[in-house]
Amino acid sequence: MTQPSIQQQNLAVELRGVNKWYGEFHVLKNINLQVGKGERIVICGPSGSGKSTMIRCINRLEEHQQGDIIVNGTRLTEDLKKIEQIRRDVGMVFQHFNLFPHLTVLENCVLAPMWVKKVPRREAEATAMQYLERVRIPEQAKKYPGQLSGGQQQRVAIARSLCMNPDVMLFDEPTSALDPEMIKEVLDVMIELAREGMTMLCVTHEMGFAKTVADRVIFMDAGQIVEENEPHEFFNNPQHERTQLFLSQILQH
Amino acid sequence: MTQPSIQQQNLAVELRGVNKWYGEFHVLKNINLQVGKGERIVICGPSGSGKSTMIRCINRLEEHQQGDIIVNGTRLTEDLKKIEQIRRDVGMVFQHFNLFPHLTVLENCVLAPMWVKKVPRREAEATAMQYLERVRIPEQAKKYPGQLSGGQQQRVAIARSLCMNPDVMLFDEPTSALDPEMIKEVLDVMIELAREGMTMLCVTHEMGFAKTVADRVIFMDAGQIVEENEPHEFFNNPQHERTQLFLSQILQH
Amino acid sequence: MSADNILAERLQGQPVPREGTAVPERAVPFWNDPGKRALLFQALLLAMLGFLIYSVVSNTLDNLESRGITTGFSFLGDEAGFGIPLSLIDYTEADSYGRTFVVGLLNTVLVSALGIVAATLLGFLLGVARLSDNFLVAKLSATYIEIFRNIPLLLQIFFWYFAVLQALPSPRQSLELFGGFLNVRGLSVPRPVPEAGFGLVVGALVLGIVATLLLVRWARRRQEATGRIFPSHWAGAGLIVGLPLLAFLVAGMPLSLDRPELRGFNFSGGMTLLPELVALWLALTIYTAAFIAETVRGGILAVPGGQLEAASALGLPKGRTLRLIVIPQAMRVIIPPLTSQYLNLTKNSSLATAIGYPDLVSVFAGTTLNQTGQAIEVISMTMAVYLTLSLLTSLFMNGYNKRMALAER
Amino acid sequence: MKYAIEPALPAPANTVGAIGWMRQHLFHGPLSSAATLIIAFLAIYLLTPVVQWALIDADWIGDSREACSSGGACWVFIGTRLEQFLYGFYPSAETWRLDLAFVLLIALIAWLAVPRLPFKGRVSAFTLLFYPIVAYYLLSGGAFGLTDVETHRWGGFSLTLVLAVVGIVAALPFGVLLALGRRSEMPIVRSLSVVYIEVWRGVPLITVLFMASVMLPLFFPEDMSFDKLLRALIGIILFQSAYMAEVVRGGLQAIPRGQYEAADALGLSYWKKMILIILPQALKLMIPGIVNTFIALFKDTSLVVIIGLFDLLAIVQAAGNDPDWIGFATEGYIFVALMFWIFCFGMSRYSQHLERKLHTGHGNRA
Amino acid sequence: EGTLGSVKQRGWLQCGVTNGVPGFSVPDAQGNWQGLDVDVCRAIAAATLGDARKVKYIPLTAKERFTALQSGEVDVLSRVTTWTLARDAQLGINFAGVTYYDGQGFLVKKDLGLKSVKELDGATVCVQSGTTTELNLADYFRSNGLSFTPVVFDTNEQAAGSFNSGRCDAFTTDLSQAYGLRTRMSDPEAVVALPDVISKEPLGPAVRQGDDQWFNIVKWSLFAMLNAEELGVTSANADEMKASDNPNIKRLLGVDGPKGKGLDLADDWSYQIVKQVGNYGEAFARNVGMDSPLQVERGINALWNQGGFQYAPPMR
Ligand SMILES: Nc1ncnc2c1ncn2[C@@H]1O[C@H](COP(=O)(O)OP(=O)(O)OP(=O)(O)O)[C@@H](O)[C@H]1O
Ligand SMILES: Nc1ncnc2c1ncn2[C@@H]1O[C@H](COP(=O)(O)OP(=O)(O)OP(=O)(O)O)[C@@H](O)[C@H]1O
Ligand SMILES: [Mg+2]
Ligand SMILES: [Mg+2]
Repeated sequence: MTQPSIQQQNLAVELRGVNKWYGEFHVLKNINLQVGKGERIVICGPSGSGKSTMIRCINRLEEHQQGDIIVNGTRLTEDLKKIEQIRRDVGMVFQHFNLFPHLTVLENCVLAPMWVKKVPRREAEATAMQYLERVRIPEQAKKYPGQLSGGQQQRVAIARSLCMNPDVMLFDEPTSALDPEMIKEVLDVMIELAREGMTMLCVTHEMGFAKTVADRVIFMDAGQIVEENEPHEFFNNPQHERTQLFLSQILQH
Repeated sequence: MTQPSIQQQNLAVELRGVNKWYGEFHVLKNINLQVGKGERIVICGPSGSGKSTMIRCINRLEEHQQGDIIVNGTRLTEDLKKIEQIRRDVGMVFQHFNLFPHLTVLENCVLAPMWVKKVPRREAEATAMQYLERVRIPEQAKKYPGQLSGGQQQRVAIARSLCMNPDVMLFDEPTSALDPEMIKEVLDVMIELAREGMTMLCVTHEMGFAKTVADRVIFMDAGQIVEENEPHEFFNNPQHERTQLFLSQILQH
Repeated sequence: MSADNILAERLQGQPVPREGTAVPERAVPFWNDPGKRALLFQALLLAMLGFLIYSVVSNTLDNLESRGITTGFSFLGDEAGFGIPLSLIDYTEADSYGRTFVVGLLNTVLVSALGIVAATLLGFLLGVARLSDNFLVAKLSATYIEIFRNIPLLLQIFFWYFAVLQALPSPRQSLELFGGFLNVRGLSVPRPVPEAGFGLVVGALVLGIVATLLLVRWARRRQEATGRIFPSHWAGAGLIVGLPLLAFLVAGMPLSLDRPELRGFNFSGGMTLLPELVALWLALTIYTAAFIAETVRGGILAVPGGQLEAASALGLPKGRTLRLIVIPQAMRVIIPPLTSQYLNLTKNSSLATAIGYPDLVSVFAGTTLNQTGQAIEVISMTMAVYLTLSLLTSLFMNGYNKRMALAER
Repeated sequence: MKYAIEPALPAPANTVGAIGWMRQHLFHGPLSSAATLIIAFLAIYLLTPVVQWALIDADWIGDSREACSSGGACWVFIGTRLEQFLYGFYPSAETWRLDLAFVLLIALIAWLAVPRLPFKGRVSAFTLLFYPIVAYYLLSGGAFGLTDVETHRWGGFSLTLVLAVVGIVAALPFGVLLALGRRSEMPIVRSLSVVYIEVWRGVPLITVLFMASVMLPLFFPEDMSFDKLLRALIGIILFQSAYMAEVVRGGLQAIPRGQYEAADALGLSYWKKMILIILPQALKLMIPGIVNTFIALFKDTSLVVIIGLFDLLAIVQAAGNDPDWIGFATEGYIFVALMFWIFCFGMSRYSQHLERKLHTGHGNRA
Repeated sequence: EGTLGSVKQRGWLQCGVTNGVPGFSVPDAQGNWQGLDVDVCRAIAAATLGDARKVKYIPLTAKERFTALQSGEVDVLSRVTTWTLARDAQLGINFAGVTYYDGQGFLVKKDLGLKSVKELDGATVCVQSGTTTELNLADYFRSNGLSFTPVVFDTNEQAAGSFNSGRCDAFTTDLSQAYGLRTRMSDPEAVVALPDVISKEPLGPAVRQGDDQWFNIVKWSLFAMLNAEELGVTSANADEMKASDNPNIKRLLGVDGPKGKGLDLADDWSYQIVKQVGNYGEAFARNVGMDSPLQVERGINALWNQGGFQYAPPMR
């Protein structure tokens, strides 16, 4: 297994011996992962393998019980201040978008900057419009999420995260709730983001995306990282039986 | 149109000039159909064409207003005794399974034999277990329907019908509410049933199934039988424009 | 790492660590630690609550003290000195306040029980009627429901009592019906008085019930064994009614009727149904039945149409479909809201005080409270009764729901 | 090859149209036919005398009982007392204040109920925060040059409305806190909320009113005294907040978990998350529930007659005791019933309409 | 300080009255309160604030009245309340005198032809709950070996109304109220009062225990009205009478004598009572007596020197 050598001070996210249980169920088993600044990581694996759980631990939507998670040099502890700090630095995009339906697209985007970062509204709106343009839907700013298609909603969700100017972006199966024709719109935006050098951890089964932008692909099973490799190697020359099996299933369709 | 010649006395189901209206809406228009004992008929057609309505008339879940429906030589009339008789002879499997959620799988299967046919429980249970084995879920007998997957539920529904020892089985889109991997389980059971010589009328869009087992395929549109043919001819050489159009759509995916 | 290794490792999930997180390198300030913050907040809350309770209690004690009001429950032993028109146990003016509590409580139970039975019957009837195919039946039921549940219960009680029942004739001009007398003082009917030999009838009734239970069991066993179905309800009904009737005749009809007679001002003898009770009962029944009807309708509608179709397709006749498929499923949905309707009815029976039916609130929280001035004790006891009732009900409901929950994946 | 779509034939005559409808809805089998006939007969038999009494033979015009001589209903009684029924003993020169407060309330609610109108947030904030203050000064006066009208002069339908509206509006914030408490992860907060809610929901309103009227004064220092109406309102609010809490809880539960998580992921704190994200959405879902509790409370306000406040029911009943008008209690009760019914039925229809709308429209394209 | 202090500070008197008992306290169609009990409130206001109109009337049900007084919601309870030992001793209140000597009586329908309460054996009796009436009723029937069925109502109107509709054979309450309620019956002529009076019901204003100054004020406001009647001073002649030579009248009108000092009131406090409210006789006649629809005879409520019980200590 090749471990890209990254200098300690350049790490965006580091997981050291992370273990997590749901009740008695051991869901994350001794996870070690280092993500350098500007790295793009794709995480894949069968359903229930703990992919979501892992990335949700990174911005503390889930609590882990053992091990250390260090984001931008800050270690995640009980400390609310630190958690807030980390959540400000880490953006997250969900499978089901989770836009706020009672707010317009623009309001969705300026909410966190205004209330968390205390940016004046005018400034927050300017930033928001800038990001909405980047995801190519500035004309939808005044609409409500319910009036947009799934692909548009997911792009708004990405813009909303970007408005907080995060250092790291987490994506949890951002395209899996979308119809095929919408997947492309979202992937295009993500690829662009990747090209601009954003640090990204992305749970996805879109292998095309992985091949195009990922620096590393991580394969998880039963709560462990089974294999970790750069994409070309990963797809063409998987090391583990389990990976081979998984890839054979996934590449079928 | 080729009409296979079937001897009168060997007919399992016969519809003669059946007409039905929902209020002002003419939903079945002069339907004539003869199904011989042991014949397997697949019915297809666009949504709203009256397929469900037609097979639901056969066991009097719907009332028709004109024409005759004759099942096993008994003509359907208002007579409750005759309706009960026919319902005993005709089993039906629904799109949404319609299992009784408050009863276990086994209880679902023995209910009708015990209360309609007055079979002793032990005997009814023995028969039920036999059919549950045939649909390959004997181990689920003590569970409740809610604890089973869709495919398992549909197989229970088939077993439940079989427990009444019907002469004819009606299927109304039995697989259309199932996930792809479950469809196969159910179709396998149905194919086996067909092989054993059960008379079947099946509304389905599973063309693979039609090709494998059907003796005849019937195509309906706007409340009429448009075309009726043996499967090979039907798929490779549809006669009517409407049928061609329909097949072109259906075979696309 | 080989694939086998991974597999082996995967099979053994480790146990949950006992002590949780490793010791943090720097202590988190407590106001930033959600756990400690929660503790602090709750401690503050408790302190505030404690202070509130303390100040209420001390104010109350001060107030009572300065007004010279005695506290404690000793007043329950004092003589009440007022009459109560309806009592299920012996009661005279010379009995204690404690006994007025029991009398009131029993009267509450009486009107609630009567109301629950009648409202259930009427409510089920209306609920089913609202789903009838017959347009008039359905609309009649809908009209009933919409009218009666949108008018305050108190108004309905007043209406029945002051506008309807008080318009009845005086005792001298009583309407006579079926050996009973209806007048503004209520309905007086003959009271059956058992004579020697009546025990036989009671015995026959018990026998009939026991025999029915056995019969039902036997019928079930026989059906399971041979498949033959025995009409055990009809037979059971026959046994329960027939046996006592037979015994009654055989024993030479050992029952006399104590007929009400107009003597002095009122009817004496017989049984009299107080108009206050009737008005309250009517109003509670009519009002609650409207709500029960909606509950029942909801329960029946909650059984998907597919269930009926499946039963029909299996050849089950209508009656059996109802008994084996519809009722068991509908009841699961109906019973929880139904119990809360029962609870509401019981609580609503406290409106008795408005028309002088001697229920708990009227007798105990009304007259007794006034005569003794022991507001705190009396109101607390009254509230405790209703509270206990509702706790028991929700306990029952939780148990029921747990038992009845449909198994799901 | 083309196939011909057969023309749709008209349905057999006896299955459609008026005859078909009657066959299906009135005479579907012998049992149904019998029911139809019996009900039709009873309706005619019972309704005729009622209509005769209430409408045809009724007296409508006049100003004393002499006008009621025809043997039908005496609506003159209602007519001459209408002002009292609506305003209680409120000085007649000042009743415009009640009208104004009421019209203002209706206007605000209408604004909120009509989907098209803008500024929903600001209008609802005004309704919940400032309207009560405006209404308070309008009703009780004592400032801005309005004469002081003591609460014991309030009565009739306006008092009914005051009790119900204040009861609901004031109970809402408590209900929200209690509901949040009940869903809290802090065990003490949770159990206190549960106890509070279950206790109030377990006792009849009447004992709560008794408590408010006879026990409440004992709980406060001797020199503190409350107006009787205020005490009744305190009782109603304590009671109602428990019911409100359950409505709010239902609304909160209907908000998908993703909304909480998205708010967390953006770094919003608990209260910001609740106030900016969760409650605005939940409130919308709660409206039918709030309307339903409002209906229940609206009906229940009639109980204040038992502690001696003159709401609509009480004042009509008292008027029926007037020697000039003895014997017209039935008309009075019918009038009260009609007033309550119109309001309750209207509101319940509205809440059903909302429920349907939420049911179908939730999460869809607006 | 004390009740007087708070009344003065507030600028009005809070007086607990009934929800409406004709002749004693009843709001007219404009919501203005009238009645004998109301006049007591007005007298106290005239004495303490110099203006009989400065009263806020708080209508109370029988149930609420004592708590309302105890909790300070009202300064004085002037609400047809019977003076009993238990109330004086256990409820933390003091009665300040008797405004009306009442007794509990019975109303029955004339056509029954009854002559005495003793003939009511087995009768149904309508009564208001939570009053001494209810207890007296039970006591009286029990001690006379009679049986009866009580039907208990929240208010006297309901009890009277139910009696009127025939729910009961008899209606019992204090006679003063019985007369008032009788006027509201569908046929007042068909209803008679039985001659028996089964209890003593001295009705009077009550105050909280422990404020002796206030107790005195209420007591002497009432006495001032009685003394005025005894001395022939009325609201009409009060000003002329100031010039009277009678030392008693001089003291009554505050020209001479102890004046208001001991009570911490203005010197003309009793003059104000007489001037603005009138003397006891005037109040009686206006509210319950011959000038009113109730037409109650003075009877035992006449002054002591005219064969009644009303007697006030001298003002000196
Ligand atoms: N709140 C929870 N309580 C208990 N078990 C949980 C909980 N959330 C998830 N799990 C379990 O933890 C395991 C890992 O879940 P996770 O959602 O991380 O999987 P995943 O790899 O993201 O799968 P998918 O591809 O289906 O999203 C699963 O077995 C799941 O059942
Ligand atoms: N109860 C009913 N009342 C009125 N119209 C009905 C009723 N049930 C079905 N229809 C109409 O009758 C037509 C035929 O319905 P049917 O369910 O038989 O179609 P189908 O061929 O089974 O369609 P699908 O493939 O969608 O199941 C449709 O247009 C439908 O809208
Ligand atoms: Mg996942
Ligand atoms: Mg269909």
